[in-house]
Amino acid sequence: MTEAPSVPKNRVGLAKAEYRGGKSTLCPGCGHDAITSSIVEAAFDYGVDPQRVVKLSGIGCSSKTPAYFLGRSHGFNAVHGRMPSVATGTFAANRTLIPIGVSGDGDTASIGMGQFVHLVRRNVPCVYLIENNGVYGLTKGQFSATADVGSLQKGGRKNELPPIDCCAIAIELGCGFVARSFSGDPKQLRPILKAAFAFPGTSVIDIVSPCVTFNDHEGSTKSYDYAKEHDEPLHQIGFVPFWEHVDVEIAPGEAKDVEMPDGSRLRLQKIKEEYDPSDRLGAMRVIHEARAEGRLVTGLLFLDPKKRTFAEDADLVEEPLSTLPEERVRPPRKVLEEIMQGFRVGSA
Amino acid sequence: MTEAPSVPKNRVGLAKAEYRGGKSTLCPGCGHDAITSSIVEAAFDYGVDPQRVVKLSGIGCSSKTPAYFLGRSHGFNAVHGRMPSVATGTFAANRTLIPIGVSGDGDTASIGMGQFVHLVRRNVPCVYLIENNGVYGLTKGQFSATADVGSLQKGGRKNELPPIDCCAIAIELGCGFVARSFSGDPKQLRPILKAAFAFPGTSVIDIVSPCVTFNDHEGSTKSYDYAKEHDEPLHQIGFVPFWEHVDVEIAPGEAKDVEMPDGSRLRLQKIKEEYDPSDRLGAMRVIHEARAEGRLVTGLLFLDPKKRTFAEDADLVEEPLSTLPEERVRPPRKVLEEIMQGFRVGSA
Amino acid sequence: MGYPAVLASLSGPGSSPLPPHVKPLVNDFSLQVATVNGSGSQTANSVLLRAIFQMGIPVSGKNLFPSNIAGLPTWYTIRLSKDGWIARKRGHELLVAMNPETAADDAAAMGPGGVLVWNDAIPRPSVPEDRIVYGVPFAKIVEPIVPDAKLRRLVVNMVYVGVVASLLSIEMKEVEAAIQGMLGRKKKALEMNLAAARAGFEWAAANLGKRDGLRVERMNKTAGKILIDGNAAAAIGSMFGGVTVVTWYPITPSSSLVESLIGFLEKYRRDPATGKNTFCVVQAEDELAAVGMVLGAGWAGARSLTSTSGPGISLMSEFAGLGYFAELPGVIWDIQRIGPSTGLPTRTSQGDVGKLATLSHGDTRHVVLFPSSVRDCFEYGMLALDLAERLQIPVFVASDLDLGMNQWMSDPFPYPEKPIDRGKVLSAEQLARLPKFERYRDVDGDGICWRTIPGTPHPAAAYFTRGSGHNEAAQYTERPEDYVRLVDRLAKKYETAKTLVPKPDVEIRRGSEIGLLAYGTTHWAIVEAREELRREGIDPSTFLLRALPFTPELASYVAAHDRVYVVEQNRDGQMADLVRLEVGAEAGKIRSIRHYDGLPIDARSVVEGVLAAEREGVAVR
Amino acid sequence: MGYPAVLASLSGPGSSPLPPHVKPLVNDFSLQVATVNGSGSQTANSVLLRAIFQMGIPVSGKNLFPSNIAGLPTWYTIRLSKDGWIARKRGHELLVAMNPETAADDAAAMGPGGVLVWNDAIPRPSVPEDRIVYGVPFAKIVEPIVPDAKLRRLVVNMVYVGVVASLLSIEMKEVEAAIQGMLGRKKKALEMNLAAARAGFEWAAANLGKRDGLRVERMNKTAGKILIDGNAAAAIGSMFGGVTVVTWYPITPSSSLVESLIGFLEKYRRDPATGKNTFCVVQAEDELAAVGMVLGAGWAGARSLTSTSGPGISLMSEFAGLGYFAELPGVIWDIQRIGPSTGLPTRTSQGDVGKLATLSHGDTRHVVLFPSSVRDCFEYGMLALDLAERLQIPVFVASDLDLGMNQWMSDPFPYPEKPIDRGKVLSAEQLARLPKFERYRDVDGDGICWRTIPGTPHPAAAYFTRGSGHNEAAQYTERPEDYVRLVDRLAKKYETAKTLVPKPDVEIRRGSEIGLLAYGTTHWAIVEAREELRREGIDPSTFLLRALPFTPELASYVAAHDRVYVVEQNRDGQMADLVRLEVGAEAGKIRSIRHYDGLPIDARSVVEGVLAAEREGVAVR
Ligand SMILES: Cc1ncc(C[n+]2csc(CCOP(=O)(O)OP(=O)(O)O)c2C)c(N)n1
Ligand SMILES: Cc1ncc(C[n+]2csc(CCOP(=O)(O)OP(=O)(O)O)c2C)c(N)n1
Ligand code: SF4
Ligand code: SF4
Ligand SMILES: [Mg+2]
Ligand SMILES: [Mg+2]
Repeated sequence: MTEAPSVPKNRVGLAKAEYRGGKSTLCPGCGHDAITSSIVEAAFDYGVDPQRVVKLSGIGCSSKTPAYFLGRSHGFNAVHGRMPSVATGTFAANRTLIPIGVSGDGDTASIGMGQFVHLVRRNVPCVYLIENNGVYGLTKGQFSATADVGSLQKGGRKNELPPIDCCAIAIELGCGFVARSFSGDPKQLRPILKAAFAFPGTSVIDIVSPCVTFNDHEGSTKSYDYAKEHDEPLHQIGFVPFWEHVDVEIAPGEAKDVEMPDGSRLRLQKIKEEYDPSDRLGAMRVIHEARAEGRLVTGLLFLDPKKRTFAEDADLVEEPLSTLPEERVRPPRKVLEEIMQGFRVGSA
Repeated sequence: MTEAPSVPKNRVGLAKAEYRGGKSTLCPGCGHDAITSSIVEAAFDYGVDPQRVVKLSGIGCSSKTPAYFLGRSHGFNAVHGRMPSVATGTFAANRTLIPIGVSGDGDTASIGMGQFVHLVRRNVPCVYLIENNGVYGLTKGQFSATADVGSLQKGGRKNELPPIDCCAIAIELGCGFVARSFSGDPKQLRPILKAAFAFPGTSVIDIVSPCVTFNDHEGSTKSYDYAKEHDEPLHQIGFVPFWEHVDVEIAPGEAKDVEMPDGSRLRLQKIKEEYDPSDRLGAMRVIHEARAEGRLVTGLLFLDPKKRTFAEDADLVEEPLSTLPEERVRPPRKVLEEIMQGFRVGSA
Repeated sequence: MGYPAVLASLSGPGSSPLPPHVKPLVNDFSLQVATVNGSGSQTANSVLLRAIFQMGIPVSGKNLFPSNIAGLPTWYTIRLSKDGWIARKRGHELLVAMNPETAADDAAAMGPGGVLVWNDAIPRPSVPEDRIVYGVPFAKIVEPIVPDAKLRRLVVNMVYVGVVASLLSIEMKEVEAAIQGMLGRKKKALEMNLAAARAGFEWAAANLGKRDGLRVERMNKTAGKILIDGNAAAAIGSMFGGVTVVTWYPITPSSSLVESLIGFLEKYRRDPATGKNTFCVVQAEDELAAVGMVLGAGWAGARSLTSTSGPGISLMSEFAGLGYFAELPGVIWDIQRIGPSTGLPTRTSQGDVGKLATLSHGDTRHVVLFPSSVRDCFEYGMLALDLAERLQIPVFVASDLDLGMNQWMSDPFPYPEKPIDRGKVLSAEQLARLPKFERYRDVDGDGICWRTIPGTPHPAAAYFTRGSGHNEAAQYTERPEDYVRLVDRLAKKYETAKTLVPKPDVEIRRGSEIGLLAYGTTHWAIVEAREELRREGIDPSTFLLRALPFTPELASYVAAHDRVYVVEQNRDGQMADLVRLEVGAEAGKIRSIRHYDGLPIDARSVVEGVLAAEREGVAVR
Repeated sequence: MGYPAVLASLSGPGSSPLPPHVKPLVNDFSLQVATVNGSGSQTANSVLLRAIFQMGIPVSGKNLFPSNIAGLPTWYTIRLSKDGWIARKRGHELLVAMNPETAADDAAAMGPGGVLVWNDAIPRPSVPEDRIVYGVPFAKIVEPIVPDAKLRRLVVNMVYVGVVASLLSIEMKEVEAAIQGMLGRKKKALEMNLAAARAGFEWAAANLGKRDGLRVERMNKTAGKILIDGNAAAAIGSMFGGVTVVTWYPITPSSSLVESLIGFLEKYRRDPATGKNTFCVVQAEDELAAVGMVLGAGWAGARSLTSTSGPGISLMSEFAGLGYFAELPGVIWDIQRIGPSTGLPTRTSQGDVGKLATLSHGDTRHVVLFPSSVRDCFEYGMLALDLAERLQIPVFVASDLDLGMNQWMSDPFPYPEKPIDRGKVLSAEQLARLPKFERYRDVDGDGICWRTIPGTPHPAAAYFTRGSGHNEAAQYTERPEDYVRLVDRLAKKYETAKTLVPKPDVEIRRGSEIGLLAYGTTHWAIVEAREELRREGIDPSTFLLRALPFTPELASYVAAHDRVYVVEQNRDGQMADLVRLEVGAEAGKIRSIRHYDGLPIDARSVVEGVLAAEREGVAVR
């Protein structure tokens, strides 16, 4: 196929179509599909190299979505709740890869809680998306562990258990990039995604993503209506990539620029009150208060761009381990002889 | 055996010896043994009925200890990291039981994180003890997920990963009783344990408990020396059981009484600053600051005595399900007929 | 209203004489409805199934659905069999084509004389001349009935019910009764659906000239019977088995077992005096937790169960070994789907049976029950709870998607005559009379020891349970001889289990060289295949295996035949292997017929398998 | 210093003539040291072992330790065998009794002529007259050497090394060389231990009148050889196999594999230019994560491995199925301990082999290697990584505690001659030349497809990996025929594996009716048993099985014998069952000899098992 000459290309020379994936088989209107679109847009805008992306997921409607974006990237639909370990292994094998992990609220907060916690603790570079609809979509609408107290199931049953807030958990664990957004607010979600691409550690993005089939009714706190009504953005977010010069002056107090390690900048424009995303406890307070009052606070909750990453902890060579040539991974003959000598005399 | 007539008995008519268990096979000096003693003392003082206690644990040196206390109670040494699910099932079977769960830092914060989180979320009544030595004792001293950044292993290796703070996680999850203590401070630990016996939901008690064999050296942050030097109690704790009248006046500002649901009172005496254990975010702040400064803050971190418990959520009958007679668990003939009729006409 | 009378008077589409290639088929064919997942065709299909069932004709309904919520193709097949065969039948004689994506393939699967009812809003699938094609303007028919376009999408399905009823002479009063039964409680939906069915019926009667040979005629073979799925049956059995603690983590095709159990428990197991629950259901965070809860509950005296499918079974492996070794009661239903891994989550299989037999590391042997019918599901719902407590072990029940989620005819389930069996539990009173209580002492010589339940008010009741080495007094030990004594006793207990598990159902044909052996849903294919084989001159015996461990009947059966065909639904012949091991030197007699494409096995596959092997065998011998 | 000269001149305790019940035994007996766990006897025992080894005598050392850190009994047994037998031998001829708790039992385990060296600080174990007893005042001997009482507790063990050396005529220069080898880098400890050994030697020479028949005499059977544990050997092999990603979760007896691997990697696999690691070790949060990381890494192109034991294997079940079905390379070492459940965590077993063969739900078949020697551990360390990539599957290596944690003699390992095999990986350049890349297309007809590694800089490189149904182009599918084609190809790949796994080591005795078959560490018991059986008039063939799937040699072997004894270390005869299934109609020939008390199997058990079965068999036939 020859392309129309007018198709715009991004900084790595690709057209937006090259960031698309297969046709979605989700329910029409599913929040997850909107997130898929935002990923396509953000990856195109940021100029992610799809050949370096790996798309990883667990099991669930949400976990199916990696098949629907970035068709030029390797994808891996693992087992339920265990994507974080696969992401860790993948990154260990090749530190030049850019893992995008897609998970659901069931996949992360129920079965996957242990692996999620430990991925965050290790700060494995990974854009970790939780497509949060408060239910298990694929198994037909049971409550997940992020369902709010008092939220009603489609059949009318009420959830009695408190929700697990993956953002709060991530912040508590020292995660360097924690955001919350809403699938229906691409204006907010896309810059957050671009910032996540620019972030070298684990970025956790919890995205309210309504399940139109099982959790979009009155009484649900994860419905489109509820999310729209209760959405309270912390700030307006703009993303200024490192290759674009911006000379616009910022009026003091109006906006704040945060520099990402790659030189890109996140511009946070105040909405009501000033919000400081570098204040861990402040973020916790905002989350707790919002939860108590039933507000959905969205935006960049916490950012520490300088966090030590997994690759540094592991003290890895720069090149991917996956393609090191034999002579770099098999020590020479004399090493074996030295080792054998140790076991001959008992000094090994 | 006839007992010496002078042996003191507690309110349920038992002598302290009846709260003891088998002989410990841990290393002499192990912190876990000191916790065992404190459990014996606290259970005796509080007058726990050993026939209603179930002792549950995972796998590890810590998880062995239920064999060393309360020999008159049923015990269950489960698989590694999965004690919380066993505790949940046990309590579901018999809500009149008093589960004491003993776990290690590896057992809870590494392999057990998922189940721990969900036990707390469900608020399953259970005294949950984490005997925290920062290492896997039983497998010979590897770092666990609670090891502090920069702490040194016996061989000299440095821990690079941030610790998981089980207390902070529990507080974030809405746990109603969260405390931290030190195995070497029975004066503090015992009243905390008694209060936990009086608490009707999940009580999480993280106890620094040095491993003399693998983690008691210089450079370790879980050694006796380190704990003693850095221990900062939030308050002096006294426990006044419900059956004891106390008329002592408290000078205002000096101490604070917190009433437990069973009528017992916890008396918290100020040490340096006033500490309010009902302030969730305040507790978080204290924990974060202490962690940043390398202080070991101990005491009752958070208490919400009125939290809804698992038994209420499950709307259980008062009696143990385990011993309901057949007529209460097998519906009568006419129920089956009614059900069959539904499937005959398709209305079921 | 007079309306039904009008309808009843219509005798279906005006019938013209049948062309030569069209054979008349009465009460002995399959019809398939091909729709799009999420289009709400489930109710319509059930109405069709029930209406035929209510006309006294043996039916079975099989739902073939994708692992998807909306948008992918789905099929529903109803088999009518005057002879009472209820296995899947390959192919179908009538197709209702609502899904453009699959219409061509689905139509191609019909032989000469096949009948295509085609939604004229989709491209007409091309079929050979000798198929009979009826185009139906579904959209036009439903429009006047349902003004709301959104609802129309759902109700349109009921139109094909009416069309098919008209074509096949299914009585409209039965269709209406079925709709009534299903939607009786939802007045608006009821009326709309009744209207849609009638509109379809009328339109067809008025516009389609009957040119095919398929017909439904009233019989008397379903009177008093019920139509039910295995998961609901298992739920009912479990409730009457006195289950008290239920844990689960949702997974297809097992979720509906617990979901219907919750429904029944909430209706029938609330304490009449207080309104409180005499049961506890916990939705666990995963299957590791679900099984941990079940075993914790069983240990503490509950009658406990969980239900899962393949991936969940793998996750339960570690706890399964603990349950075996520490002797903890609990029931685990495995509603099998096809693996490995996630596999095809909505397709049926018997691919876990070999794994369940010895699940977990180390030397383990488990008791596994194989329900083949909804009645079995009901019975084993009770029995599994009894066995778990009697034997003090985790008991597995290996059902499958076909049994669990499809509709099966059955006689109504009888009320249990035997009281609940709680096994060897010592009360405080009994303890008081005993000189000594040792948890793991085999006092009865059957490998099963007495236990106490936590909370028993006696100072000698306590003991310590562990997954590590322990002696009779439940104390920790690493002594080699203690270990051997313990695991040898567990082996003995497994022998005892042979006397407690359900016996096989054996039908011996005297003089036959050949025996068939099946378990679970495969049974229905072999009983039907037996009749077909008889026509081919082979008259095999049949053996319906009901449980592991094997009972002595197996060895006798194999001894009595020259060749035993183990028929099952997995690639590796997992049960054939277990049978081979059981019969030792006679293993050479065992042959394996395997069906593993995710569809329920059909009799034809068995017949072909046997015939091919027999031909080959004759050549070889 | 003159000191060694003095020592060398002492010829051991003044020897008196042997009483009649005392038989002289030279280089052919076992000695056991019974101490308390955590008392630091490990170094002393290793010194004894090495000193004898350095005198040219074939030895093997077996550590029997509790699942405890300090305080419970522990035993160390050294077998000297001039004939080179290295299996465990039942019983011991010399006992060093340091632990009062077990002294009586340990002493009772010795026959007439047995020698008891007894720490006179503990109660004297009573033994029959015909045992030889030497009391040793260890405390008194060590006191002047080590002023610090805390250290004394550790060093006292080296005193018994000296005493035993003196009694048995072990050369002090070899004892000293061994101490030097082990502690050479720790000057203070070295001196103290040397002094303690010498003090023990001198005291014994001066005070014990030699009255027993045990003696060590220099031979020439160990020159150039090494003494090493299997876990270290596996670690070395893995390093030379080019492992790049290692994950683990600590568990006895597997931890030392990864711990020694870390040591080697840090020493030899840091990039010379940058000092950075050409490997990545991750201590996972549990085994579910460990295996997930391994498979993720294998998928992304790493040579990856993890090491675990029973409970970890159970937890890896779900991922094992994913690895099989989605075709992900990765190596999983299972250092087996005895289960079920936690079992006896520090005792050996072969109780997982039957489970590994088909680990996970659904139809799965795995490749499993069975190392029997430290040399195998080294070789399979490399081979397993090659096979995993060549076959694109998880490869299991089933070692055990006995092999993994005990000291075994071996020739030094040869440097690998074959280059690393990365299997069928397409590079960007190759992709550019291909018309089309389809991940799951079997272009070569061997069931193995070509893969690409994430990060490959070519737009056609990407594909989608999933544990659900997929077609050749790696697209999602639920079509029955796609599924069947996929799993049939996987079965074909398993056939291909038969051509790649290591062949068995077979020794046929012409004309013998009997064959022995073993795998892993059991091999050493059967080769020794063969000699004993020969003395009983039975001359069996032997078959050392090396891997699953079975290769054709197995069927030939069974065909060539009337009775094949599968000898193994588990209760249920797990391998015997696998063999039975493999040989089909000949299953009746298979007999099972099982040893499952947690101690390594000994030749005597095999001999007794065979003799008993043969006697019985004769009666039965
Ligand atoms: C081990 C295991 N248990 C259960 C399942 C069944 N299952 C598939 S998806 C899913 C939940 C998905 O929920 P979530 O992660 O919230 O995704 P959503 O479908 O809501 O996007 C479950 C329980 C499974 N595939 N594997
Ligand atoms: C599934 C599984 N993996 C690993 C082990 C090995 N193991 C036994 S105890 C233990 C760690 C114990 O650490 P912790 O909980 O901190 O207890 P401690 O011994 O320090 O008191 C491990 C990894 C096991 N028993 N089961
Ligand atoms: S079921 Fe819910 S989550 Fe799943 S695709 Fe449909 S709308 Fe989305
Ligand atoms: S190893 Fe450590 S944790 Fe274990 S018993 Fe010894 S001191 Fe305690
Ligand atoms: Mg969800
Ligand atoms: Mg620990």
